[in-house]
Amino acid sequence: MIAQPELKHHFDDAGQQLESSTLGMWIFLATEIMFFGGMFCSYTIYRSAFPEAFASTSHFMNVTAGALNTGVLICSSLTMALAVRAAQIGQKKALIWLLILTLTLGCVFLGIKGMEYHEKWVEHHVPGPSFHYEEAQYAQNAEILFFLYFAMTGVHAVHMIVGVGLLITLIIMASRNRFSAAWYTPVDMIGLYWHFVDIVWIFLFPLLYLIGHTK
Amino acid sequence: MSTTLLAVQKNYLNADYGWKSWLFTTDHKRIALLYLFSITAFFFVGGAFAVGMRLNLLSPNGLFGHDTYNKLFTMHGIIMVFFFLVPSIPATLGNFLIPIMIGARDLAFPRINLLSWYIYIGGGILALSAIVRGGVDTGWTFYAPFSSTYSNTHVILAALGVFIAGFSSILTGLNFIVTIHTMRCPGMTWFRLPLFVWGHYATAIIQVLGTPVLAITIFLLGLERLLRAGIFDPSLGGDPVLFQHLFWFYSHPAVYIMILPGMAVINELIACFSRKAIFGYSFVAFSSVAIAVLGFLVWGHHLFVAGQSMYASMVFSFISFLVAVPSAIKVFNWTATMYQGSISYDTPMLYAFGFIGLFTIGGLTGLFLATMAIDVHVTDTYFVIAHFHYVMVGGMVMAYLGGIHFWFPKITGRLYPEAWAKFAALIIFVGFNLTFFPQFILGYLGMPRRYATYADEFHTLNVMSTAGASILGIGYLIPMIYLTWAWRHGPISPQNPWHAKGLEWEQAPTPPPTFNFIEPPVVTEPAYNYAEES
Amino acid sequence: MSHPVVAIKVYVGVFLALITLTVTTVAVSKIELGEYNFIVAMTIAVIKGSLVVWFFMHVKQASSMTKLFVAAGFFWLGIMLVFVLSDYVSRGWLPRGVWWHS
Amino acid sequence: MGSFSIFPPRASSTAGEVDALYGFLLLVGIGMTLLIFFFVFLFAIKYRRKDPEDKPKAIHGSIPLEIAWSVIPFLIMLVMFAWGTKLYFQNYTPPLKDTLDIYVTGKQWMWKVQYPGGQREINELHVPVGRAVKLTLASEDVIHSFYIPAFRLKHDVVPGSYQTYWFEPTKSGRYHIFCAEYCGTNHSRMIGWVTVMEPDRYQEWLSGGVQGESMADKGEKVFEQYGCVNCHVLDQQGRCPSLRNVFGKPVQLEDGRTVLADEAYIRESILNPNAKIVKGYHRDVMPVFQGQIAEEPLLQLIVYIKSLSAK
Repeated sequence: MIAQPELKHHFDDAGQQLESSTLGMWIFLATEIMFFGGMFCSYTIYRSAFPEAFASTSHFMNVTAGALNTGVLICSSLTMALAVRAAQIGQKKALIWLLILTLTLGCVFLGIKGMEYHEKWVEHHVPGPSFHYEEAQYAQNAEILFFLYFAMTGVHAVHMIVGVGLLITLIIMASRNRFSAAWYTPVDMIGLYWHFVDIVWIFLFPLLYLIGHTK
Repeated sequence: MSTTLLAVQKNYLNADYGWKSWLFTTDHKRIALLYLFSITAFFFVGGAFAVGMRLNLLSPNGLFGHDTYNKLFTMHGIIMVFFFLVPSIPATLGNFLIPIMIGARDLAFPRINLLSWYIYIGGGILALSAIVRGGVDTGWTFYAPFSSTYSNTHVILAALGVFIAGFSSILTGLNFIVTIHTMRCPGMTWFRLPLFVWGHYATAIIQVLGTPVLAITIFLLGLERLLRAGIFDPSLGGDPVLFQHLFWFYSHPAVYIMILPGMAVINELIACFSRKAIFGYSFVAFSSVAIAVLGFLVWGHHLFVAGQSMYASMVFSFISFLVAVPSAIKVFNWTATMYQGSISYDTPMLYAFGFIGLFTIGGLTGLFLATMAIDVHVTDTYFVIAHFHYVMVGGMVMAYLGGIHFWFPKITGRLYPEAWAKFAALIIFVGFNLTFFPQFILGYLGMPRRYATYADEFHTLNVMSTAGASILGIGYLIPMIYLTWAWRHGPISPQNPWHAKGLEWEQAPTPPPTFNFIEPPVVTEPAYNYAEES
Repeated sequence: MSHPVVAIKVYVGVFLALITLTVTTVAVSKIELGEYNFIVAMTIAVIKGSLVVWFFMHVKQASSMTKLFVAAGFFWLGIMLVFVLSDYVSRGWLPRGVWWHS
Repeated sequence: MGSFSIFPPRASSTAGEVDALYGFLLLVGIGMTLLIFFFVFLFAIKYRRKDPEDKPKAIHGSIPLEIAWSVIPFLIMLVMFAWGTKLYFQNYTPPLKDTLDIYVTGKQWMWKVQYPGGQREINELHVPVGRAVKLTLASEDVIHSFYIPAFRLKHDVVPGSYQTYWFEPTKSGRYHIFCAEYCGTNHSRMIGWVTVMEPDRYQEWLSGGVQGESMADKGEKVFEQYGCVNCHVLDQQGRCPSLRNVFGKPVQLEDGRTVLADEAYIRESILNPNAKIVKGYHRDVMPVFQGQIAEEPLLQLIVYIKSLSAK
């Protein structure tokens, strides 16, 4: 067996180690699905209970920002996928640049998100005592949607922030030559995480921004 | 290998000394001990609250007043459920034994294993600080809108504690699943696994898929309380029944997180002390998985009187009966395992007998609660309390104590005093039944749960229950004392004091070295090969 | 041991598909289709999500055990949605026959 | 303390039925427990270890046995399921016959009871023997549960909605009312008494109190006070539907559905009028009354609307 500095003592070989990491990561993502699932479930219940109120809120959502953010995240998923590929074939320089690109796109997403939150704050669409809604007859039910909007996008944004932290770690590790074509598991795993966060947004975007937009 | 030789051998306990070697260890066995000590501490904290409750109920007018009592049962529930029952067997015995049983050197993610203990302690400290700062009075179920709007106790702090502890449970489950999938030693096929491992695998599935839903539910509840806006309080336009759906989506399967590891332990005890292979191995193995999966489809039986649609209730009731079948299969198979066995009455086996008896009663009374018309009458009464204490305390805690005694020599390298242990097992059994059996009657008579004061006609049965609780309390203290003593002063254990089968007894030294085995183990025979067939 | 290296053009192809679908979903949301707006939006989201899972997350090349856990995650989400909804959908039902009052 | 019993008093038509089902379950439960105990004891004694070197032969299992002890318990459980479900539906759906409707509002920590005749009580409920009584339960704050052990019935009282159940008292006497869902500090003091009386005594009791306005009369005042009367012109199709002969009948909705106009529907239509629009009418015409009207006047309003539908 070739000496493998990254093989932990309790594994027999690198294959077993990678298989464990991949399986572990996917189980973690299954956990994440259920974590977001509780909010998707609440969303489903209230949307079917108050379809008009929910439709009316979509007029106060910044669809341009949402769509732009969708595009940004899809781009970052591409760069992340390419980063994993670069790691796979041992292209250190490409790996670092693709990770930096992913990181930048992640920050752009958070910036746009922050701008949207600020908009909501100015418009008194943050649930709580100062909440105010233009269409009074929907005020109470619209507040529930905005509650879910902030809960869902907020938890998503926290995941993004964690992702940004992880990317920075990866960039540092990559620049210290920690990865090789033989061992790049962290890039692979954090890639999975990043794509997952992208998928959550792929569902949040139509649910929160587009539903009932024609009405 | 002779015992004298083993005594001087390096093992996981004497490999290293000093507090750092414990607090920064990644050895699953040391982490299991960290869990063992912290869980025992929480057990006695939760137990102290139970003592307070039973004292209060000595008089129909209550001794401590309403607010105090409400806090007592809430803290008892939160501590016992989230900080004792859920982690108990998996995090201690499971953590210690699963890698050894499958012939691995450690869990797949040792650092995550340590992290999960720190998370558990973090959650525990928050929950305890909620107690110190005055307590919580929502009941462990945190029902909205009471918890989100009306209670003015430290709900957020306690909820945050539970939220955080949940991640510890998720990480433990994740670690187990991966370990069991990828770390089995050569020859250890799925159907050669000890049933202990199967039980923990099923448990881990629930931990991984159920716990995040609890976390998000509590998160939404906390947000509603903080913002005074939200989704569960009807005065804010929300639906409180939705909270119950989301809460029980985790908390019913959580009941199986608590009992499946207990069942897992019982398999090992019955097989060893009957010297028989478990009757119907594959049925017992798959019944664990069946319980884990079906257990996710029955939560609505907590909502029969809560305003849930009658048709949904009907479906949930039906599946609740269905989930009783795999539990029944287990009990029947354990009984059949004893047939033509060679049965000894060592302490762990006494606990196994206790488990079968009490779990049978707990399980059968579960059928009463699945029957909708009966549930309407007895839900939220002492019938429910008695039922789940028969399962949780009569089942789970009996199995836990049985397991602790069985593997005590393995963990410590020493033997416990058998006579004291038998005596304690008897006291616990008697005390338990005296405490909880009267509560079935109280429940059918109509005494609601969470009552600080009660009608006079319930007095006699409550006094009986409190009397039983004092016996039970002493019963739990005795093992605490002699096991602590035996840890230092007990006679040195031989390699395999029970002549048990399994890698942990046959191939790993007692106590095991840091990497569990001296030679990498290879498995060539099925589990429980007591008859030594080839 | 590791998953095989995927050609860049596959990634770029998936990326273009994702962007096209995003544009489509925004465009469709401006057209009045009644209930179908929701169905179209969700179908597109599911397709997009599946593309990411299948290609970017390499489930295509993953072991069957990994596939099983991916499926389990979504399956359990389905359990939660279906059973919770079953309550809300059937709450307004009128008791049909009243045979139980005989 | 009196005689010791494991059954609470039986005072409703359903109590006997629930006890019968309970008896069946006890029988099965005790039977199964004894069966398992018998075999555990038998094996434990008969096959006790006689020689430390015992090495019994392995028995790996038996498919017929596994099938038997899966299928037989399951079949017994099917009986429990069917029986329990029938009784549950029976208790939670109001009977076809005419019911005496009583309205209960729970709040921390008391039960407020209103009778159609306008009588009101706190923590007391009076009902006649032999008459089907239907309770409509509302809560002003948190979740409570209205539990009458002697009737073997309870239902959670969920804020924001109405819950109902019905019973037919069979034996006069005084029985406990408990709150069975934890509701805060004085949860265990949120108790009361239900008094079951012979029908003639009941009439006496009803007329005995101070004779005030009936619930419907009070409801009519609420109807005027909130200005409902301006749009819901009786016997006339104005901007809003007429409310005469609406209650208890199916209503055609704008979106094609048909719903039954029961208490829950009327409640929703008052608090959140846009939820269900009657065919031929428009949304956003009626103001939202969510949070504007307390539970008790709301119940009176509903009783008034009920009274507009001739029996």
